[in-house]
This record gives sequence, structure tokens and C-alpha cells, in this order.
Amino acid sequence: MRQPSVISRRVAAATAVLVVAAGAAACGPKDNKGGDGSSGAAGKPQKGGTLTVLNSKPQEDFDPARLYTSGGGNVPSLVFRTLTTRNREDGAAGAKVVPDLATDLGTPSKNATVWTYTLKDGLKYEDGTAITSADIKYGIERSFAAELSGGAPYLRDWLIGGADYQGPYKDKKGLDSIETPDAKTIVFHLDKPEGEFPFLATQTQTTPVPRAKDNGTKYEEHPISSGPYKVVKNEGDGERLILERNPHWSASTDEERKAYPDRIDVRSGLDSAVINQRLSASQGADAAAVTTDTNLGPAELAKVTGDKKLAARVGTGHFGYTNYIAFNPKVKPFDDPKVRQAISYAVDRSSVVNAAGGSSLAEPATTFLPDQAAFGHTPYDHFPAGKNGNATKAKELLKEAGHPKGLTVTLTHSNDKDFATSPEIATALQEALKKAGITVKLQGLESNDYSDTVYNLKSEPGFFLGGWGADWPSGGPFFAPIFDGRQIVKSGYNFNSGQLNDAAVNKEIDEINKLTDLDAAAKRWGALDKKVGEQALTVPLFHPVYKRLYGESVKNVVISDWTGVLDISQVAVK
Amino acid sequence: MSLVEVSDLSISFGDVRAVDGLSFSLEAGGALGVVGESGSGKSASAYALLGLHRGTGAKVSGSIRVAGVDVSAADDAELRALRGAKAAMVFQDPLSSLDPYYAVGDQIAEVYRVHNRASRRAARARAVEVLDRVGIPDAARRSRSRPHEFSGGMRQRALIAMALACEPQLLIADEPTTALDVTVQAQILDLLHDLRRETGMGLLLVTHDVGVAAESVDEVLVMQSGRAVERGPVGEVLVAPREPYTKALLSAVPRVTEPRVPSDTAADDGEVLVEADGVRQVFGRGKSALAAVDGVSLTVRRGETLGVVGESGSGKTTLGRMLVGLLEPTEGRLTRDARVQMVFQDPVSSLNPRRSIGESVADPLRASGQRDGAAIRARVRDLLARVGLDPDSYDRYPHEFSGGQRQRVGIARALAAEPELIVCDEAVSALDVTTQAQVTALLAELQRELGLALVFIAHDLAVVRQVSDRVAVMRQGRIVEEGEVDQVYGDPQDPYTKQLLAAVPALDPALAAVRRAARKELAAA
Amino acid sequence: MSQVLPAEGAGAVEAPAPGAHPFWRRLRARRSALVAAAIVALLVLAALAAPLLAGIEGQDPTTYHPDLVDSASGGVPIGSFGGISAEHWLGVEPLTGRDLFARIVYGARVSLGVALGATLLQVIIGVGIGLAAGLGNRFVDQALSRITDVVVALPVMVTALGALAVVPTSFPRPVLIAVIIGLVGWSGTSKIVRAQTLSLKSRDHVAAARLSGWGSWQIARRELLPALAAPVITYAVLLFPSNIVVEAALSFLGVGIKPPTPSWGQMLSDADTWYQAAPTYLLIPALLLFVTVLALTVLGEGVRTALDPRAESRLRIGTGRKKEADA
Amino acid sequence: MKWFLLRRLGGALFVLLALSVVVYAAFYVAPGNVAQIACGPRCSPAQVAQVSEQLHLGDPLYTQYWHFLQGLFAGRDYSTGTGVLHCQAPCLGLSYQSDQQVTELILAKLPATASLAVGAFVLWMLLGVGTGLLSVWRRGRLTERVLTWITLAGMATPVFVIGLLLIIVLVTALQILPFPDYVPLTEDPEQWAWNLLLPWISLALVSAAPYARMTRASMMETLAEDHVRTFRAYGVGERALVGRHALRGALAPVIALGALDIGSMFGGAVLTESLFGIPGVGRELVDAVKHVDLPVVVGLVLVTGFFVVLANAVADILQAMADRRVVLA
Repeated sequence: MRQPSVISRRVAAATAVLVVAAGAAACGPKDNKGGDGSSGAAGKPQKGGTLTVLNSKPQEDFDPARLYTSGGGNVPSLVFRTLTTRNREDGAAGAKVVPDLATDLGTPSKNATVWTYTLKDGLKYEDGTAITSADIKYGIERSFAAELSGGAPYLRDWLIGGADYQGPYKDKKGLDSIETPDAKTIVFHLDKPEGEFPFLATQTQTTPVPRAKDNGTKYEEHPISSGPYKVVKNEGDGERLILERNPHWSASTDEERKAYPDRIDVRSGLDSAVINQRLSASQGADAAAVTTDTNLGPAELAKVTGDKKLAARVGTGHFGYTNYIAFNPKVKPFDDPKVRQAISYAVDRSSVVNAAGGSSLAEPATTFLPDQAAFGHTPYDHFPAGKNGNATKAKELLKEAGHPKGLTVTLTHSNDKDFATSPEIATALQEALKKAGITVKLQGLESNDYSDTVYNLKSEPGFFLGGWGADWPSGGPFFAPIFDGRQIVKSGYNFNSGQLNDAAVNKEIDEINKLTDLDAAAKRWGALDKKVGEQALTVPLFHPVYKRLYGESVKNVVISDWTGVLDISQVAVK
Repeated sequence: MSLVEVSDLSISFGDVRAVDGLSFSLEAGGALGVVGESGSGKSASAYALLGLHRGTGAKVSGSIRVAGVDVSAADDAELRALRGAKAAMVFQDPLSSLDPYYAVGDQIAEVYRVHNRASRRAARARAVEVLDRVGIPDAARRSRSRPHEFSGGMRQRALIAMALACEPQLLIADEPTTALDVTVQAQILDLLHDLRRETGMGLLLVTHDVGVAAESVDEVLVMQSGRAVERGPVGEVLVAPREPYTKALLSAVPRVTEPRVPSDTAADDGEVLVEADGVRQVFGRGKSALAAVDGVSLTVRRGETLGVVGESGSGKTTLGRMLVGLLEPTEGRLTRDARVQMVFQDPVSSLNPRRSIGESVADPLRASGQRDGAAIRARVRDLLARVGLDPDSYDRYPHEFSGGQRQRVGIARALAAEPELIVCDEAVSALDVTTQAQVTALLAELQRELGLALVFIAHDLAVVRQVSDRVAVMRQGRIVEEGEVDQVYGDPQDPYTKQLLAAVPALDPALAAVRRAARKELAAA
Repeated sequence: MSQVLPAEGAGAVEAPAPGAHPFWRRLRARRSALVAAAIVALLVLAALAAPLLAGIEGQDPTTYHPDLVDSASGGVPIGSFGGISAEHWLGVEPLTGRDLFARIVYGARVSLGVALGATLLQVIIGVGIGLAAGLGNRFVDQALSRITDVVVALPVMVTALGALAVVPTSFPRPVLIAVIIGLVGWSGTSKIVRAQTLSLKSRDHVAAARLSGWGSWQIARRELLPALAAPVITYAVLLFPSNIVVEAALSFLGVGIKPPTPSWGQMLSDADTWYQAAPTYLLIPALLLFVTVLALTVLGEGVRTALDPRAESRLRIGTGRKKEADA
Repeated sequence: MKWFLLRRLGGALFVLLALSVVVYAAFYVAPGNVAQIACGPRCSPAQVAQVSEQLHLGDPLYTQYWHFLQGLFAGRDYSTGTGVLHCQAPCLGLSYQSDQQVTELILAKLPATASLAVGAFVLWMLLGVGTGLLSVWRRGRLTERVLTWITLAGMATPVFVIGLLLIIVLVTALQILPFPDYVPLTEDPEQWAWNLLLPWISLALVSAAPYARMTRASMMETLAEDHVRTFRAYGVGERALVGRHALRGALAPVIALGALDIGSMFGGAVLTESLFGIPGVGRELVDAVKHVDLPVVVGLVLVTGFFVVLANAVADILQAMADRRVVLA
């Protein structure tokens, strides 16, 4: 078994929520950002040719209702247009939200509880019929059906009546909080202010679905395209997906997707080692190949680093993701902030970074929010541990906390070899804490068991490894689920592991959500993160960095900070 | 020039010298019987005639000429030309000696084609011809059968047919009838006799059974421990042996014609120890069910010996196992009012090779609850002495004993349980005749002393006559005739009994000829 | 479902002469077996003395050495041949910089220990079930044979994962793995024992023991078990290396021994992707596993021929299936 | 023969059903919130409950198993939201993970596994039997000793070790073979074989050893049998003895073993598939087990079990057909 890719089906998603469908991100190498914003083979990108996508995870559930994407995903975004979408540009510029089907980012009501969108003119499906706002409403309603579960929770949480709605199959009447006064206008009524609604509108659930063509769970076999490509072949539940140009798509209505290749051949179910081997060999069709879901592992990176030619074909991406230690303050001795602080001081981030694949694949983190302006990153290091941990300070704190002889604690982690919550990271921490007099016992759980255990209030351990990724590049979906007291889930998956229910924090979250000025909001998220960080409810460890190989003739490589991965809507192979 | 000329033949396997300076010759058309007990080197000598020791690691010295070929000097091709064509061999176990995967006719044809330029078709025709000659009915059809579809006697006929295929000058038969029932044995011997007369080929017959030799050959060579003891015309050697070994051998051979010395322990009014009433034993279920014993009734009284005689598959062993309780009858009633024990056929498998013989003998004592080690040891010593073994051999293991001695250990073990009845299941069949005589003598002695009842199960009619007061003849799970031993043997009533008795080879060559004629008449009638 | 295993009634293995020691004599006569025995003894010693050996080297199997790996290029050990040096005799592990020699000797404990435990369990269960099937009546025999069939058809992976999921994590993992391999892999032993028992049962000395008045249990103990020893030992000696491989395979697939406990299979599994960047990391456990299994197999061969020179064709040993650990 | 087959069939059915019960029971107690997994991590409790109801996860174990049996023998219907999806008998259910029909999923994975198994089988039979015969032919000479050691080494090497070594040597160092990337036979036969060569060789090398040993032992035994002696005593040459009279009997157990091994390999050569990334049944099993995808696990176990049982029966029949002394009853 090769090193598993970061993604392993829906299941692993609990920890890597967004990585799942978006495919992890890769923005242009940081040191390389100033240039023309794109890299890849030289020459002006031209239309034509076949782009091969080599993936490990099949595009199963290729249904806009079921996909859980960040910004509409990579392959899905070729077929599904959404109300808004991500800005297809390199680096930080790519973390912005831009209109897609809609003419703008939406018009909020004064308190940001009502959002109104108007569709562009001349929008058509692959069969030439016009796209209407009713189809978008229907598409959203479908995502409430139990048969088509899988998407993000926000629509359910935000739309009035969303929590009880069962989808159009059981509830023919539809969802009243979405109005379509005419074929071009769609209005959303939210039960609380949400300034980040334009971000949510990038998700595939806002893709139009013609009711007449809906055939339930079978829709995924041939979803009706609104984007530049349509599905001509879908074998083995998304293992082989062939996309060809959608003649009814018009570049004039779509500023974002370049759609250079004529044909896109997505082959999945491949072993990650095979993918990287093929990309590095870059033979035949593989010269025009990319991957949207497979990173270079440490061993492969080590090999690539030694080869200049190969190294030139590596894209580096950053994606809003943080790996951290989570505490459950309801469990002794983690109820004592001093103990949590002691551990914060004791961690050896260079060992942890090494265990995560080395400094090229992980950057040490001291803040919970990812190191990106879009998230409002505000630097802080409340419990400076230095490179290798501050055992002395940790011991002092432990003494103060009444543990002069040290402590024995159990660290829960996953048994997956994912370089994130894996045994290697846990062992690195075990070693570091040993120096501070803390004996760590390891409790490794199989991945399902792990998710069920740590994200469940009833079984949540006191001390475990977690990770959190952004549904979109903003503090809202990154910060709130972890620290909003009202998002503590009693039954079902709970991500507020620190079980923080602080009125002040909750209030500030509400205040920020009211802001429709996203830059202003970002600053306040950053300040809030710094504030909450003082409580030492988590110990941020590192932010992963994604390295991806691509084929020799791949041109116009654009890697945004939103997805961190080269955007195949921009790639050219001619 | 003689057909076979062997001089100063020695064969050794590792350290064991199997044949030691053997010389003999056989004229064309003659018939020589090589007779000896196990380990006498008779089979090894026969194999040497065809150079079959080559490549096995055995050391062969001396000179062997067969049909003009110097076997020890011949190269592989010459040897192959000799084998089967000039001299052919018939082996002991006809089932394993034929290739199970090919039709009998094909196997014969293959051999024929090795030595003759012939088409497949011609070879097959020849195969059918010889099969017909050896008395396989419907030979053309049966030639397409595989060996397992033949009966034992048919297989041996087929092997003989294979030998005949190339019209050899010499037929070497290595214990050709040992694996066969007595009636079949008689048929095969008669066949060999006829063939020899007809084709004029020479016959070298290797056998442990003096009777078989008496029936079939002109001259005999008696072997003991790799050496020739005595050689001469069959009439002389068997009727008036010169050498002491030959005399001992002949006197040990039980004779079916000799009336038994009446035993003094048997009494008609003796207490009934075991009584079987219509017992059946069925093996298998449904279609494949087979009644090994099919309604047998008999009684065994204190002090008497009941002989049970029958050919293979007659159910006699199953009956014996039911009598001692190793098998429960499927049907019928069996009352057992006595302690019974059994002495088994195979001296190798009847003793646990991993336990000392003393331990084995002590088993019944320990099982009955005795715990006193010294007392057990003393009793075992007594028992060992009683059966004629060294009392000090308590701690020795079965492999250190000869077959006869092991059988004595088996008897001692049976005696340890102080039985009133011992069932002897082919207890002497695997032994050489001299040993056989000793063991039967021991049994008789013990019976006299301890007043034991014996059930003596055997296929050998002569042995049964020697030891039994009464005899039951079994066939296909039933008793076809039962009575006083002299009466049954002297004046058999059942046709099957008659047939059995007629098939027993006679020791006197003159008598053998008479009986052969009688068998012919019986068959013709 | 029968096996190609010993045909029923194919004749029990003849007893070696007790008292005398032809076994040892025959074993000593095979030079390859002696060399193999020496290697196995060395490995066992190394495993037992793991802390001592690591102590002599001055390392332990868990300490991270972040300074010994090149963090920027994916964590390759710094220095040639995977960072082999006077301090680190076999170099260090990529990413973590843990000492490989220490991990190898500690790993030997786990690999050998698990295999030993599994083999013992397989033998105990196999002999028990085989005896019961051989001695029991038609019904018992049928029932046990069906159970054996089910076990044969049950993939070890599923069993392992099922068990790992059900058994609390506090249960020591190596013990659990040994138990799982034991529970899944006894069918070969039981089939041999059953066939031998059926064959022995028909022997006259067993009948004689029954006539002597012994019960079934005593007959099994006195007449059967000693005779079963030779074939069972012969089979077990060959099971042992194959169990090492199964443990390694499970760990390799990620369902075996868990870090930080080192086992050879788990080390191989970690090293899997490093074949280009740090080949020694892969080669060392691979070669060690190879040498160990080879030595044990050769020793097993020696024991087998010494115990029963004729048994060659009767036992079906270490087939591809077993290697695949899919049994 | 008819009865033999019928009894075999009955036994096989029993074994398969027992297997499914075992797996069902094991997974019932295993942790992992299946509904949550199927629904997605951010599903609300209400949605999870809906999914749970849809998958009948709330039902008691026996009810669930009964549904499974119904599906297996009569087929089952699933709601697609807008209509009904009929899963025909033998229906192994839908994957919790992907909603795909398990039967389709397995059928999609089988060709890769079959390609791997059949190719490796051919190679190891040639290699194993050839080596075995060669060592009989050259018995007592140096060749035999060398071959004995090679086979011992083959037996001692786990497939993943040999596979990795071969990758290092053939792929990385010498660059003779590509890193395997399974291409369906129907797509490009040449690439199919070329890419599978490495796994075939790896499997053949580790699997050939027992065959070589068995062939050798079996040949030696057969050559010592009475009927071979008979034909030797009738002047039949050594070559005909080996070819006609020894080989057939000697190869019967070897072929039976081959049938067994290939049967179990059809159930997925987990290690080889994982090592070389071949998208076959074995890899699917590992994946499904890790994701508590019960229908897929049960389906795969049944299919694996089916092949094992089938292989056993075939092995027995082959052996019996080769050896007419054995009566099938």
C-alpha cells in the first residue's frame, strides 16, 4: 500500500473536510509569486488537445447536490456553473469570490439576511435550453433530500426552514425561503445575517438542475452541464470520466473558465505512486496530464528535489488548513489551563514538521487561522515553544499546576498514514513531551473509529490530534465551527472540541457575520483568533503545503490560495 | 547354453548382504522354483536377472547370463532389449504394478511396441490376443478398461498377458499369487502351467509358499539368508529333503490334509462365552451400503477353538471385531459373558512403536486400575516369560523385535487382561511358516494351560485345520458351512467349501498334478 | 472440502526409533540446517538482548533526531547510505531520524514474538480440532470440517480488521495480532491432525488400547498424541516463518503492529515509498526478513527430514496463498 | 459424480452463508457510525437519522441480514428519490460509500484481479513445474542443489519484499519495466501485459517454489512406484517412463494445488494489488474494510469464499479425474 493520498473517500473527510472535493490546493510557489502569475511549459496557451487528469479518488457522486466542494471544485467546476465562483488567479488574488452565473456577488439586504441574485443573459444548458432561476432553486432543494446527502451544512443552517426541509421528493411544495420572482432572479431568505453568503454561493449546490431531467440518485451518471464541458462518458461510478466541449457554453458569459483543451479525460482509482510515477515520466498522453488530488509524498519529494528538470514541473500550493492538538477541557487534567499551556510550550514543531514530511510539505503554525490574508491572519505566539520546544517553561507550569513529578496522559490519533493525524506526528509529540516530564500514551484508532470517537461529545478524548480546513477562504467557516458555542453538536459530529461557549466570542462571531465588507470581516476574525488563542484550547502545529507534479506540455498553471491546486479550467496543453 | 546362468551372485544393499554367492542355472523350457522365507534374498536374485538393481545403489557382483545376454556387462540399450522381450517378469501386487491411468490393453500394446515394429493398431490387436489367451473374457472390450476396473485375479492375468506379449523365452514370476485368494491362486497357477506347456518358455517362480512351488515347477532351489541351501527336482526336495533347514521348513508347513490332534479342553457342554444371533454389520449408507457381515449366528464355548476361514472380503475380520466389541453390530444380538481379548494380524501396527513393549503389555493392568508400579512390572515379566520372551525386555521397543516376537508380545498383552476368550485375527498370516508354527504351538499351549477359548480367524485353510476344534467357513458375510473340523475338511457339504479345499496347493508334486486335473474337471462340469 | 494435504489414510508417519536419537544425528548431519540454526539463534538472542544491543550502540528506538534528516527535501537522512555512521550503525529513519539499528533489534522481538505466539496457537487449536474431528463421530467430524472450511475461506484481512475494531485499543496489539493469525491459520494443522488421527485410529495398537479398557481421552493421550508429534512439529516449524511473513504482511497493509512499536513488516511498510530516495531504509528490513525466513525455512527443512525422511511429498508447505496472507 | 457435485454445492452454500453471517456479526459490533459515514461528516443529526432509516441501519441485526438474504435470492428495490432502482438477484446491496451496486462494483474490479491471477498462474506453473522437473532430471548433481536453494529462497521471500526489490532493480535502476499501471486487456493487450509483467514475475517467483518442490517430490515418489518399475522391467526407456508413466500421476497433486492457489488469488491478491496499485478485488477489500462499507465487504468475502470453495472442488475433481483409483462419492 502506497502512501495514501490526502484524500480517501468521503469518510476521511471529517478531518480534511474541504480537501475532499476541491482537491487540495496548490498556489504558485510562494517565492515565485511576483511573476506573470502562471507557470508551466513556455509558449502561449492555445485551444485544443486532450488534458488527462490522473487521480486516485474517483469522481463518484458526480451530482451537484452531493458534492462537498470548496469554491465549486476542480473537475466539477468544468461542468457545473454556480451563482458565484472563485477568482481563477494565482496566489492571494485567487482567494477572492467573483460572479459566475449571477451578474454580481449578490445584493444583500441591510442586515445581510436577504440576498438577491440576477442571472446573466444567454445562459444555456448543454441541450440548448435556457437556465432559469427556478432550476437553481430546484438544485438547492435537491440537496436537502436524504438520498442525495453529502454536501456542506450551510444551506441547511442558514436558510429559513432549512433545518426541517426534506427535499423536493418528499416535500413537493418546495422551500419557501428561496424565491424566484422571475426566471432571472433568485432571492434567499436567511434566518440570521450572513455576510459571507457569496462564498457559499460558489458551492455546486447552486448549480441549476432542470427538474425534468432529474432522475434522483442516477442523475450523477449524466448531470446536465451548464459549464464549458459536458459528460460524454462516466464509467465505474466516476472512475473514468470523459468530458468534451459543451457547444452551448459561451465564453462571453463566463469570464473565469478558459477551457483550452477540447477534451478532458479523468482517470481515477489510480494508486498515488502510479500517478506520481507517470507524471514524472511524462510519457505519451501523460505529458499533457495533471492531477487534482494527489500530492507528492515526502519520499517522492526527496526524489524530485534531486532532479532539476522534475523540480521545475512541481507546483506548490497553500490551502487554508491547520493541523493542531485539540484539548477537551471537560477531561482532567486538561481542565487546567496551565496544563494546556505547558503542553503548548513543550511541543517540538520541527520534529512534528519532519514527521509531516519536512519543511517543504509543512509549515510550523502558532495561529489557528491559516497564514493567509483572506482568513485575516494575525500573527501571534502566546506560548513560544521555539523550534524544539521549551521544556523548562513547560515543567515550571506543570509544577504550578500541581504536577511537580510530571504527568501521564493519553494522546488519541488516527492510524491512517496521512502525515496529519497519523502515528508519526503523535510519536513526535510523545518524544517532545517526554522532555517536559509528560509521559504520553498513544491511542491509535482506525480512521472511522477515530472520527466517531473524537468528534462526538460523548466519547471525545481529552487530548487528540485534529485538523481543520476551510470551506472557503475566510474566517467564518474556519473559525466558527471550532469555537462558536452554539455549534456544539450534542448528537452527531461536533467540531467545537474545546467546547468553548463564551458569550463574548459568540457575540463577536455574530457581529462579524453581519459584515458584508469581507476585508473588514477578515481583520476581525484575525483579532478574534488571537484572543481565543490565549485560552490554549488548541495547540496549532503546522499548515500543510501541497506539492504537485504536472506533465511536460502543461501550460498556464494557475494555483490559487483558495484551492491550492492547479486549476484545470485554466490549463492548456497546446 | 542354459537359458539362465547365474554364478557367484552377491547383492548388497548398504551394509546388508541380501544375496551371498548364489549360483544356479535354468535350461530353456525348464521351470525352477526359488523358495525361501522372508529375507532369504529370493526376490533380490530374481530382480538381478533383469538388471533391475541398476541405478538403485545396490551392489551386484558375480555373473548373470539370461538368454545369452550378459546382464552385468550389458549397456542400457541391450538391457532394455532383454527386458520384456527375452525375459519378462510378473510382479506380486498386480494392482500397483499396472499404471492406473491407462487402459490395460494400451499398456500391453506399449510394451509390445517397444520391442516390435508394429503399428498402434497391430499392437492393440496383439494385446487383445494375449488377453484372450490368459482367459480374460470379452478381451477386446475389457482391454479398454483401466486396472482398477479389474478384479485381483484378472489383473494378474493381465500382467501375465503383458509378459506373454513379446513371446519371451523366460518368465520370471515374483510371488505371483501371494496377494490373491486361494481359489484365484489355483487358477493363476494352472494358467502358468498351461502357458508353459504351450509356449515352451522357461519359468522362474519365486515364492515363499512351498505348496505353490510344488504345483508349478520341475526343480526347486531352497534359499536361506542369501544362500542356496538345497536344490533338486521338486519331487525329491519336497518329499525327501536332505538338508536340515529344508526339513524344518517342510515340517512347519501346515497341511490341509492332516487330521487335527483332538484337543482335550474342548467340550460340547462347555459354558457359552459368546453367542452371536443373526448379527449384521453394514458399512456405508444408502446405495453404497455394504453388509460386511450379513446375519451370522454362532457360539463360542469355554476351552474350545473355533476356526473361521474365508477369502478376502468374506467378513471374517469384521466378525472378529464384533465378537470382541470393537464394533457394535448394526443388527442382531450378541451376548458376551466373558473377558475377551484380541491378537491382531499385523505385528507392525499392533504395537505402538513409541512405547516400550512392557508398557504396552501393562496397558490392561493399568487400565483396570492397578497403580503399584512394582507389581505391574513383576506381572509383565511373568507374562513375557510365559510367551517365551526375555523377561528383561520390558524396556525395549517393538522395532527391536522380529515379527514372531512381536506377535508374542501381542499375546502377552492379551493375556494381561486375564481373558477367557482370545480372538486371533489372522494372527499368524504375516509370519513365515517356521515362526507360524511356533506361534500356533504357543497358542495351543496357552489354551491348554489356561483353559482359554480361541476364535482363530484365517484365510489359510491348513492353519485353521491345525488349530481348530470346530470351523466356520465364511463367504460374503455369511457362514456357509460350520462343523467339527475333521468333518468339514474331510467331507465338505457346501460347494464353496469343496472349491476352497480343491484350490489348496498340495505339497506333493504328484498329488498336485492329480488335483490340477480334478480342478479342471470341476471347472468343466 | 479436502485439501491436497495428506490423503486420508495415507499412512501415518512412521515413528522414529525412540530412545536412540537419530533425529539429532540426522539433523546434525545437515550442514545447512546447522548454519540456519545458528542464524536463528543469533536472531533470537538479538531480539532478547535488544535493549542491551541498542544500549551498546547508545541509541534507542524512539528518540527523534530532527537534525539528522534534510527537512526541506522531504526528510531524507543526511549522509550516505541512509546516514550510516559510528553512532547510527544502520543509519536513521527518514522523516524522524530514529535509529534504525535500535528499531531493527526491537522489531525482531515483535516479529519473532508474534510469529511464535501465533504458531503455538495454531498448533494448539489445530491439534484440538483435528483430534476431535478424527476421533469424533460422523456428526462431530462433519461439523468441525465445515467450520474449518469457513475459516479457510475467511480472509485474514477481514478478520484482522474486524478484530482490531472490536477489541479495545488498550489490548496489547502484538498479542492481538498473534491471536488473529492463530485463529485464522489453524486449518492446515487441523487437517493434518485429522488425517493422521483417522489413519492412526484404524491401527491395531489403538484397537488394542481400547480393548485394554482405556477411554477416548486416554487413547488420544497415549496412542495418538505421541504419534502426531512428528508431523505436527514438522508442520509447525514451517508455519513459524510463514507466520512471520503474515505478520509482516498485515503490518505492511497497515492493519498490524502500530507505531511506535517497531516490527519489520511495519518498517517495510513505512519504507515502501522510499525505495528511490533512501534505499537502505527499505533494504535493511527486507534483507533481514528474507534471511530470517530463509534460515527458519532451512531449519524447518532440516527438522522435517530428520524427523521423517519420507514425508517430503505429504506436507504441503508455504504455498503462494500463505504468502499472500489472503488465506 | 452427481451426488458428489450436489453435496459439494450444498457444502459450499453453507460455507458461504456462514461466512456472511460471521462478517455481518463482526461488523455489527464494529465501531464506525455507518450512517454518518454515508451521509458525510457535516451532516446534521436529523439528516444522519434519515440516512440511517434509508439504509435500514436501525433495524436489528437479524432483520438486516434477512434483507440481505432477500436481496441475494430475490433482488431488492432502492429508492432513487425520483424513482426506484431495482437491484436484481443476486443483489449484494449498494455500497454505503458510493451507492454503487456491489455486484457491479465487484464485476468492475474482477478483470484486474483475474488478469493478475491468470498471468501469474501461467508463469509460476511453468517456472515451478519446470524447476521441479529439472531438479529431478539432474538429481544428485550440482544443478539440483542450486535449484533447491533457489526454491527455498523463493519460499522465504514475502511477495512485497520481492516486489519492492524488483521495483528497485527493474524499474528504478535498469528502467526495463514500467511501474505497473493497470490497463484493461480490452483496451490495449500489449500494454496490459507489459504493465502486469512486474506483478506477474513477483507473484510467480514467490509462488513457484512450492510447485517446484512438490513436482520434485511427487516425481521422485512416482518414479519409485510399482507400475513404473513394471514398465522399466519391460524395457521401456527412461524418457517414456517419465513422460508417460510418472508425469501424469506426479502432476495431479501439483495441478490440484494450482487450482487451489489460483482460486484464492481470484479472491484478490491483497498484497500484490496494494503494492503495485492494481485496482483489483483485494485492494477494494482493504478499502471497504477500512471504511466499514459492510455491503461491499460482505460481497467481497462471499466472492472470495466462492472462489476458494470452487477452487477446492475443482482441485478435488481434478485430482480424482487424474487418479481413477479415487472414487467420487
